[in-house]
Amino acid sequence: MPITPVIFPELVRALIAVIDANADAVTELDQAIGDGDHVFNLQRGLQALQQHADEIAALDWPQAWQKIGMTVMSAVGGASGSLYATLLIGLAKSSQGKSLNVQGFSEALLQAVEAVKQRGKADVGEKTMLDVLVPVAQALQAEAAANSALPTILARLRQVAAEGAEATRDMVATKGRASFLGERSKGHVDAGAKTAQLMIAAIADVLDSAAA
Amino acid sequence: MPITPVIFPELVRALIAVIDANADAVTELDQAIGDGDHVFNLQRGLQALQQHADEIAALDWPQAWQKIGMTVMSAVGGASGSLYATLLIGLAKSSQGKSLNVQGFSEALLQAVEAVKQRGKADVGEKTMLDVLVPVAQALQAEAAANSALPTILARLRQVAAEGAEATRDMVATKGRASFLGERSKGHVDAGAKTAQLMIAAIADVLDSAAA
Amino acid sequence: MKKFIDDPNSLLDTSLQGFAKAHADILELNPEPRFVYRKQRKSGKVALISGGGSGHEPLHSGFVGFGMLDAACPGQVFTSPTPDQMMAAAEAVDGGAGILFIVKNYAGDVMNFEMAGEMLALPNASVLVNDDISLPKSHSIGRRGVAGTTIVEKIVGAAAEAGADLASCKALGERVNQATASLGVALTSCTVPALGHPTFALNADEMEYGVGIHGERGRETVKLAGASEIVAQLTDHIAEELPIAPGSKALLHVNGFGGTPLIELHLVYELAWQQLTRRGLSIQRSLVGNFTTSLDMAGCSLTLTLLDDEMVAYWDAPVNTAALRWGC
Amino acid sequence: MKKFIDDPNSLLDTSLQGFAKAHADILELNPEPRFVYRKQRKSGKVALISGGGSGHEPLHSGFVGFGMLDAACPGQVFTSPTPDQMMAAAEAVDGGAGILFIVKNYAGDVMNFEMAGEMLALPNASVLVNDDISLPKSHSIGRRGVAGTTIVEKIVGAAAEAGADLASCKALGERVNQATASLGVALTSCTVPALGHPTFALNADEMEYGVGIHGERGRETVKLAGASEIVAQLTDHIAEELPIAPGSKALLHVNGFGGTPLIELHLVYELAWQQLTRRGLSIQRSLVGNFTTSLDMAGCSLTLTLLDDEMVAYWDAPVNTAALRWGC
Ligand SMILES: Nc1ncnc2c1ncn2[C@@H]1O[C@H](COP(=O)(O)OP(=O)(O)O)[C@@H](O)[C@H]1O
Ligand SMILES: Nc1ncnc2c1ncn2[C@@H]1O[C@H](COP(=O)(O)OP(=O)(O)O)[C@@H](O)[C@H]1O
Ligand SMILES: [Mg+2]
Ligand SMILES: [Mg+2]
Ligand SMILES: [Mg+2]
Ligand SMILES: [Mg+2]
Repeated sequence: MPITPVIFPELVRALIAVIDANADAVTELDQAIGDGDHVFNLQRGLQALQQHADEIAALDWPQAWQKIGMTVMSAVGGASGSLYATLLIGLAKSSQGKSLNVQGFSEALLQAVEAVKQRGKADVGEKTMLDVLVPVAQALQAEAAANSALPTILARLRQVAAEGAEATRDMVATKGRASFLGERSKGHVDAGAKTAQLMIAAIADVLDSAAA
Repeated sequence: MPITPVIFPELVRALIAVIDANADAVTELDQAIGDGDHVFNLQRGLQALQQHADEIAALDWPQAWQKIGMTVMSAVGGASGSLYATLLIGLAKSSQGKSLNVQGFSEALLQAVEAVKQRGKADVGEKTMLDVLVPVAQALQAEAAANSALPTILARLRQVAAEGAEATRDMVATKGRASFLGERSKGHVDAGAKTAQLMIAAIADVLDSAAA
Repeated sequence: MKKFIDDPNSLLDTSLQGFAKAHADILELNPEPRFVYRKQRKSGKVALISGGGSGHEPLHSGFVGFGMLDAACPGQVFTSPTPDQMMAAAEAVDGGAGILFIVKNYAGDVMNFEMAGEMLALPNASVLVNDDISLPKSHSIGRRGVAGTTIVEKIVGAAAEAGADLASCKALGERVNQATASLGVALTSCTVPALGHPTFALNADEMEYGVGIHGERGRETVKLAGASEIVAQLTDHIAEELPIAPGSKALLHVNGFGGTPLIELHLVYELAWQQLTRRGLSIQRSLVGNFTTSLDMAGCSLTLTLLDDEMVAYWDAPVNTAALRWGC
Repeated sequence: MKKFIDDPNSLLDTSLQGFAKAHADILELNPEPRFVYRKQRKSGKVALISGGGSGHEPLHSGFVGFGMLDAACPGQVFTSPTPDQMMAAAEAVDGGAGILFIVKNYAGDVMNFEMAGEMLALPNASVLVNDDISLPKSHSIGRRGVAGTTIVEKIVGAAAEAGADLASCKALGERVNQATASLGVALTSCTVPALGHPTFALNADEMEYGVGIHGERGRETVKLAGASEIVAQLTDHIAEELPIAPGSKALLHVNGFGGTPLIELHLVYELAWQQLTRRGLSIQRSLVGNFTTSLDMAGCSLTLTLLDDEMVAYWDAPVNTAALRWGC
């Protein structure tokens, strides 16, 4: 049974729930080495998405991603706003005309993550959300190539995301606000990596139950 | 042996010492119900007097008081600056042509205190330095009339001053900054009354030893 | 104490030197006795002089210049200046048409300006500003002068510039003062440099309602409330004081005490505008910012001036000072 | 949290409404998407647009008006605005000669302005301001834009008003940016309204040296020092960055972060003036006050711009904005 944007309202609810539940912890991270607004930025974006959720549920994936991306772009602001907008608008572009099975989606995602790298002039190892997004996209591609079952794939993505977020702890930030602190940025998980991980896990949970 | 302005440098040293020694306690009082600058105001005035002390020592009393008053007027500022300037310039005026025995001085002082009342549009019972100055001037007059010996007079003035200052504790201020607090001004001794008392006691000490 | 300072005793003089350098096009500093005075003077003009304790900047030295004050006499922090400053300033800026002292109603200021006026050999008068309504009109020493001072100084400054004589300037100043009411709240006290710690402590959920501008306690300590509630109370109290009729024209001044950001002051302005407009008032002019400060105190005051046409014209007239400038 | 606020979510919009009312003679507010724009526009003129997170007021909305910005796009507190704001602002103020975005170098600002520039159907360019020398030139994402932004916006604003084309405006902006170096210290952090408590804590005897404008920690935490010592360090570091020759002309800008009183800022100005003059610099223009703030943060920065004659002329040119006004 293919997953369509009909699932979007449920996804947004799950994302809102996971960000709200972890708000204080994430804010503490962004305050320690950033400016403390990351959670509010995401919450603003997710609220905006919730307002458009039904409308989005009626679209096909490329159209849905475009609409999600534009909504995020206009609601979030900050570094994470432009990066997630780039990711989602990138997905709209790269999924155009592709058959959206796991294989097709994983290719589209890799391209979209590539767009994020370019927008942020960043790559893995710089203590950003890319330390989660890049390994997750790569793992998805590997699992798709291996034709793994959905639950296996999702379990793997959860794990890779968690490892990616945790790996940022000992990194010295070279991108984003935390880079201003140089060596002082060490010892804290990156807020954007953490929320990327939380959202990926939440999405995986929704897809798990949808498939079950 | 008549007391001449030759004693002035010693008086100023004693005043500086007593204000410095009580600076924190008085500042606390002026902070509680005023604005906390009273000690600094007096210190500025006393420093200025110290600079002119030798010059003043060479004058006669009316000239000395005029010079002291003008120096205080230009150095202190605030309510206490204009009031002490008025007192001292008042003394210069009211002592003119008087023979400055205890009797003559007590009359001059009463007139000068009258000028302070007019300048401040205030009287005893309003929780100000007048609650010390007025009873002290009155006590001096009474002792002068009774022909008391100097040590007796000075002891009486010390006592009256201490009572006057202490009496301000339970008053509601109706003049000066403390009046803005209305009932909230109760429970604290007035800073200006306290310093008036301290300075009178210090002057009495100097005169006691001078006479001894 | 978290301040940029070397020594509390030299703070004022060094700061005034910097101020005079930064605004050398419009004013000069006389270091001893201390006063700041207008560079371009005009003979035949009433000379306006104000002054008061320092720590309220830009008041008053920031208002020296064309169309406003001729001189300002800064005292030590929160301490009124001395008569010799006022007299020397008067002699320096006298234009032959008399001196008008604009004095905030505090015992120290009043008495020191009074002594200066008595000793000065030039014709002089004074306007007493007492716009703070936190105290009853019947208060034993009268109400305090606070942020309304800026309005009085601007309007009378324009009148003097336009050639009004001493009596008219005094009468106009008193009329503006009569038409002006201010009320403020403090969220924190402030730290006087010579003391090095806040004048009083407030709990995190408290504020002082009805404060003056010296970091002292106000009329009462109350629970901290939301901005709308605070502004509703302030505007209610102000509206009780002034004869507001539907269609009355007014100037609304939101004054920050120094530690409150502009984003909040503009929020307060919007809320006050809504409250007052609802009462039928027409807000014709506005001034939002830090003008009459209390060092680093967080808080703000509302000032409302009921305007007549003459006041509007003088408010709009050109002014060129460090802190207020328009029309030239 | 000691703030005048009802709800952190409505703070920005209500505040902007008040700001627009208080300055209705020079600007208008477009509520959705949020931008503030000049009332009197001029066709054939390059349109200057800036923006950034809120909490730095008066930057940037206080610089909208004749001779400076055509529009400002305020983001949430300390959060960059979004591309739709910039695009809508551009369309509103386009004069047919192209759009110049003035962007402070922060990842969020840069990327959001970049997206707007890519999507915008109008010719556009941008100037990146990176005057903060607390980070090495080689820093991985480059230096931050701080208080020097005001200088860039004023000078380029005057050039655009005088008819300079898009390429010249961009080149001039980059030249001013090159000639500008800033460095700041924070004595306290600040409290972001949505958070309700200070971003970081500093001991009573500590300060942050080399800070940005978001209440975050700086290059290093050091012992609090006297003003002279702090200013000497700041001017030393700035002098290492700029090619100061004896007789070089400069503009000295002392910028307060919001919580530091003017009396201290003028003290800092005097001390910096003395330090820099001793190095043979000729301080020709100055700006002292709270222009690029961090909410209620106590602290200040020094900004030095080496001036050429063209820059001086543009700096002196008339400007009529909420926060800077002269010559008109
Ligand atoms: N150049 C970049 N590339 C990738 N991710 C970045 C980049 N800059 C910042 N980020 C991510 O964005 C997060 C911060 O987002 P947010 O707090 O919403 O914005 P801002 O940094 O503008 O306040 C960081 O924790 C980091 O993960
Ligand atoms: N009208 C007045 N008459 C008499 N004494 C007064 C009057 N006003 C104030 N004082 C005295 O002055 C003292 C305050 O002096 P000071 O702190 O130096 O000046 P300021 O009140 O201007 O800060 C008060 O404690 C009180 O004793
Ligand atoms: Mg952030
Ligand atoms: Mg006092
Ligand atoms: Mg005082
Ligand atoms: Mg941010």
